[in-house]
Amino acid sequence: MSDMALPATPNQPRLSLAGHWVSQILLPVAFAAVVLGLWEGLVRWYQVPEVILPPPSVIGARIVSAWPFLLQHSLPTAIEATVGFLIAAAFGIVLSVVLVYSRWAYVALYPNVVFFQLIPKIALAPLFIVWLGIGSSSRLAFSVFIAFFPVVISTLTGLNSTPPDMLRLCKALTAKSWQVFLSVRFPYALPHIFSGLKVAVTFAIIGVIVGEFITAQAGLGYLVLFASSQAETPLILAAIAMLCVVGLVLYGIVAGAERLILKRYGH
Amino acid sequence: MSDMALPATPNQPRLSLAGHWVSQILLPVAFAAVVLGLWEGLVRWYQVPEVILPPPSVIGARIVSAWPFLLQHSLPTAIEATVGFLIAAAFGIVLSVVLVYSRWAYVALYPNVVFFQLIPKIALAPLFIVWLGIGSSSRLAFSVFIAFFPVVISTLTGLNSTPPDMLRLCKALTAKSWQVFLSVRFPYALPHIFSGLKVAVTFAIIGVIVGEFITAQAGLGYLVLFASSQAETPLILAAIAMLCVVGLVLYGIVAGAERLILKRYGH
Amino acid sequence: MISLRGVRKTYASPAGPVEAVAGVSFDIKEGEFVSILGPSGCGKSTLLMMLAGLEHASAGTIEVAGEPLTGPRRDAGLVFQDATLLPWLSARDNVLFPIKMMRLEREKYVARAEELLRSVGLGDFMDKRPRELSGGMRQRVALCRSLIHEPSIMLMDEPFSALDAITRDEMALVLLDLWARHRKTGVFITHSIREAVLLSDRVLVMTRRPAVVVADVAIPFARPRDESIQDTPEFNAIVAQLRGMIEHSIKAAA
Amino acid sequence: MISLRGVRKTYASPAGPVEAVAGVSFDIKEGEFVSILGPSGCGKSTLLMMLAGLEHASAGTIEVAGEPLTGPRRDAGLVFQDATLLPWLSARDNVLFPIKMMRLEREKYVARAEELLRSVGLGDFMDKRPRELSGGMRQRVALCRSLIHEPSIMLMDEPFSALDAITRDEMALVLLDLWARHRKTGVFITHSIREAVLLSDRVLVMTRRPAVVVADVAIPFARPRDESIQDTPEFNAIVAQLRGMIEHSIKAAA
Amino acid sequence: QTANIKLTLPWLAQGSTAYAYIAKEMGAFTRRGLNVEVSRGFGSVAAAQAVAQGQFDYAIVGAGPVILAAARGLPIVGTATVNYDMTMGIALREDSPIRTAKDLEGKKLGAVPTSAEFPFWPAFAQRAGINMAGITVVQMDNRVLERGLIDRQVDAITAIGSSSIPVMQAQRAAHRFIPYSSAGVNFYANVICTRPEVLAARKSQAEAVTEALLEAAALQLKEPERAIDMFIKQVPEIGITQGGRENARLSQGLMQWTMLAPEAMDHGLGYTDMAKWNAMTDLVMQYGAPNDARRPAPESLISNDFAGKIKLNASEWGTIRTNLAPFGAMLG
Ligand SMILES: Nc1ncnc2c1ncn2[C@@H]1O[C@H](COP(=O)(O)OP(=O)(O)OP(=O)(O)O)[C@@H](O)[C@H]1O
Ligand SMILES: Nc1ncnc2c1ncn2[C@@H]1O[C@H](COP(=O)(O)OP(=O)(O)OP(=O)(O)O)[C@@H](O)[C@H]1O
Ligand SMILES: [Mg+2]
Ligand SMILES: [Mg+2]
Repeated sequence: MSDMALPATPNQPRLSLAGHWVSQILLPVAFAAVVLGLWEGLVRWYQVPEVILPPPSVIGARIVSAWPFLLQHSLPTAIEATVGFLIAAAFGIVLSVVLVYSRWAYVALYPNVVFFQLIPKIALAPLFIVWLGIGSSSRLAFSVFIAFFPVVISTLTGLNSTPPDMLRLCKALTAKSWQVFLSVRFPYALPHIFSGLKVAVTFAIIGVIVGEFITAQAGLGYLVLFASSQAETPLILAAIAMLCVVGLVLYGIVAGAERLILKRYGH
Repeated sequence: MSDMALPATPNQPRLSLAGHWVSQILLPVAFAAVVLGLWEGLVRWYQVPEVILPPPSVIGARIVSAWPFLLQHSLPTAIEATVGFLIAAAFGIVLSVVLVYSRWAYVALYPNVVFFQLIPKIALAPLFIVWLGIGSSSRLAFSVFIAFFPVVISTLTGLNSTPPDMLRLCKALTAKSWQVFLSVRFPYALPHIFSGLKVAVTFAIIGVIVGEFITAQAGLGYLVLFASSQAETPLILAAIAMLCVVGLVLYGIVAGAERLILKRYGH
Repeated sequence: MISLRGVRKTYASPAGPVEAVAGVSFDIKEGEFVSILGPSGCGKSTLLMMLAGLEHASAGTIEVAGEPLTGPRRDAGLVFQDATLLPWLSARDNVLFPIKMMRLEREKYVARAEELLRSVGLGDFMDKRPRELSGGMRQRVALCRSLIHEPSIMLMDEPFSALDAITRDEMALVLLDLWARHRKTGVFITHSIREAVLLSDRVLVMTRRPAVVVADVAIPFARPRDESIQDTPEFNAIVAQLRGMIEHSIKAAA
Repeated sequence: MISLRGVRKTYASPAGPVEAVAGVSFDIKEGEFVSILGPSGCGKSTLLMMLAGLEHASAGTIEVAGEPLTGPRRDAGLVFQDATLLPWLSARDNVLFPIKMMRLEREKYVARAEELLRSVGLGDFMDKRPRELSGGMRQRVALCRSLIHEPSIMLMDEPFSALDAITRDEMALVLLDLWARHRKTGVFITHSIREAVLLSDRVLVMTRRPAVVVADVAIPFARPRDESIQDTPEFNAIVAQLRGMIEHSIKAAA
Repeated sequence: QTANIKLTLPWLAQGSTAYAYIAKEMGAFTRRGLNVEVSRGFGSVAAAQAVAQGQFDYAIVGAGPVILAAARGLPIVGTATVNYDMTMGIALREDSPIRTAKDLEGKKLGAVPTSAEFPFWPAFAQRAGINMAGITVVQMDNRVLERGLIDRQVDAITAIGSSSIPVMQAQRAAHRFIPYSSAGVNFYANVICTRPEVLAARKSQAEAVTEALLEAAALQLKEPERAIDMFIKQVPEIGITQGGRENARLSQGLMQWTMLAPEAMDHGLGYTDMAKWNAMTDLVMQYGAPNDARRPAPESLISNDFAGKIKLNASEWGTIRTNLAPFGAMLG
């Protein structure tokens, strides 16, 4: 272990010490490259069959050769995940607002929300198909179902984190409930809401993929399943790589929106 | 909307106002009871077939009649989830410690950890079976794989949240690295570590169940799938209910340990 | 004129009722600046909230100009320990925040807001966000905000406690100056005896919880005042007298 | 005796180098209590860290008893603004924490720890955890902790800034008393002019960043001192003089 | 005007059910004024349920699930049988020491519980005289079933031959197959079905759908290579996977091998032998159905009203038999 260093700010240890962006971007990329290189080398050396684990170069070649196809199947996945995320976000935020403004609803519902947050919801996926059929509605519903709870929990935390003195001030000024909500509570909650939304977007994708495994005729989850049925591991991994890209793009959009909005709202 | 109320502490809105534990326990339970009652009533009124959605009473009866059976299948799931969780926790904490004490490892690895945290790892589940076979080792590995990342991320946050002045004091006292770690950094990190562990335990269960969906000879995931093959929806729901119980028990154990240890460590 | 007669406040808490204020009676005259001194947790903030109409007294009456106070008073300006500015609004918009909340016409108040900011030395900072301002500057913005809707009374709950000692001294002078211009009735809660003496016409001393008023000391210095009075023997004599009273009341309670 | 000669400190930051301390030279004699006053962010903490051997000077030398300082000094006792106690240890164990970290034998120091705690009025609180103590009590524990290993120098970085005014005044007296008993060399950073004057043999005044020392004022009051000196004209005269110097240096820099 | 119709398959698009897509490609539906949307399925049992619940108008599923669904009281009815053997059986590695069904005793057997052959494993075991007590059944997902066999994680798997054999071939893993039919456990595959109310209300539409599918099945029999091309046009992902075309060809051939049955050869495509159906019902009632199930009368479940219109002549059947011989060999 190196000597104990003293971080400048508690939450960003020694990144500042590590110096420039070069090392902050180059080093992790280099590390990933080394891992891929090892993978390539070991697979080739031990002649691991392609069905078990193809080397990265084969996966790369498969991505290139199947590119238009991968792109075409990314679209439904991305769209459903986005719609699922948006619905979950809207519902989650609305429910939180209701809970924050209605004490009885809060006491009655909040523990149930936490309960659902804790249970392994993924086991319910097959039932969504039974209930809602095999169309995109069941995938959407499932994706909303699992993305919803993190939004509620973090929005509630956010809406409850307005400084009490600020609320006192508003009350003294005889502000209306909706004014306080729009001008104070909601903007104050934004950082929490966004941290919930970032979790929700990754959950929404997981929901869609699990749904696609079960029902879809298109989409990356379907492609993974289809390639599995043909035992075509390089295509499975190409589709999964694409899935990671879709996931990161959607996450990036939410994180970007967060940056913009939090800049505007000056936190 | 009720009138704007002023919470006493920002994060526990009006629970204090809502008064006694009676309302805090009774109300949510009553709400859940009302939902179940509605479910029962509607299903009976519209004569929804049992394969689609059995009423809670039928599920309850199924739980009773299949009790020894459910219990027997809960065991492997609970054991694998526990072992997976423990391995993920151990690995996660050890990796975090390495990252905190080695600046290069940190810069090289941390972004990759975050990347893995964001991607939909669930799509990789079948490959674990291909790689590690159909035994419990592949389910365990998958469960460790998805439970691992939240532990790393929150342990890192925790280990980096020691007050800098405390570290300065230790440095001035010429304390050894390991002393600082054991007496200061680690105990300070405990609240964060536990919040990571609580996420990890729910993820570990999800991992085992997804693994059981793919291959198993026992376990609640197996039971869900088996019941699906018989279109025995009451048994599916009974198994899922059992799954929730297992999930809550394991979560409760971690939360209980947290309570005990954080009491000891006075946060 | 504000009159408190036998005002009590008991909070319900999980551990049973907490008596925060136990029978307080005093008057505040129009245009008078009154400071309240007292140990931590003795009920000072509670008293201020009752004066603002934000908490109801459990017993006793509070009358403003002969009328009993029943709900929030719109004609009060509040200042808290943390400036509680909205981080996403400019200094100007923060000052205008009460106008928005009271649904008044913004245009009529913009000039006044800017005038107020200039008077506290923030003429060049009107478009800055709170995080671009120092702690003292933020608290100046909060002072301006409390005055924007021309309240008849300013209620200040330890407004300078979070500031460092030097800034705190500066802020006392800023407040002295603001008060000299606007002459609102003022109620000022503080832990600092010197600050209380420098600013006030009268200083009330409260005991530990449940609070009662144990001393009501008139401060005889002429207005306008400036910092120099702090170095006079009279000033230090009053400070010493008040310190004695506080220590006595703490010991008596223990 | 500690000698600083032309001490500078420049930090590397993403936005380029930040010069925190720009050429400081002064001496501190054995057993002397020196306060350092200066505006926020001027480099006071940096200077203290250099005195503790926790930061290296970018230029210039720091010598302790004629030896250049090269690494952390084990014979320094540190006190910070927040008490930085370990929340899970009792007051006694917190005081003994340095013993543990220095790998010394605990048994030899338990009696001393209890003695120290009693001397600051915490005889009945030795088994309490920090959260069961008030802010002032916590800071007393931190003071005891800084003395447990019999350091030759106490380095205090605004130890009372986070406390309310009344507690703060109390704490100054506690420190005065502790110092009278132990007579360590002391370096005390504060924003409060009165506190500095009450406690110190000498007060150094620093400018805005990059910091240089612009005044070095001896405080002539005899020891042992008590609070009563605060009400003397001499005391207030020195306070007024220092305030003038600080205001002057701030204006000169602006 | 054209009617919009939703049709579901039992599983992913495969050569064995390719005629649904081929019917689209050759215009057999549009010619009859039908606009059919073909969906992949997610298991026979689920597909039968989905059609009974009205999520689809028509489905192609095995006879077993049709009877099971009916036994559970779900509204379902068949219009024609396209293929005559589910090709249920036990797949083995070629080098496996297991030669006969009896040799399975004491071994590890992989199975997908949601797949159609799984419920009838006990029936096969009983009729083949296997003592099931010592056999470990490992539940597996479709995605890992064949892999598990090839990697020797299990000694044998219960499988649908037309699905599993192509997957093993694609991995160049030689196999052997013990069909359930060798012990007399035999189920019709690929029954075209719908709900009774649809059949009653839109009889001509049901007939048109059935005919279009059978027409495509006939083309598939006569021109297998062209049929694959047409299939890939409709389902491009078959073409994109490395072994996709070969997989489709194998799956198609294996399923067509089961059409060399007297029902189709003597009576025309789509014909159902009611006696065999009766026997299948018995099997389902004995092994597959839950306790509360009621035996559905064969006549209420299937008829030959729409079957037998498309016939091939003897020389055509001769050529087909020659072409399909290698597939027959694969099925043991
Ligand atoms: N909403 C509440 N419910 C229950 N008890 C309360 C509530 N608000 C305040 N108290 C209690 O009433 C007492 C007085 O509180 P208050 O805030 O008025 O004191 P204070 O004099 O302003 O203290 P400080 O100097 O620390 O600001 C305290 O013991 C506090 O815990
Ligand atoms: N590790 C560091 N890296 C870069 N800059 C630093 C670092 N530590 C301090 N600084 C900068 O050096 C300057 C002096 O900081 P320092 O903490 O010594 O000031 P200070 O006088 O103690 O201020 P305060 O009164 O607020 O405690 C500041 O501008 C600060 O931002
Ligand atoms: Mg208060
Ligand atoms: Mg400092």
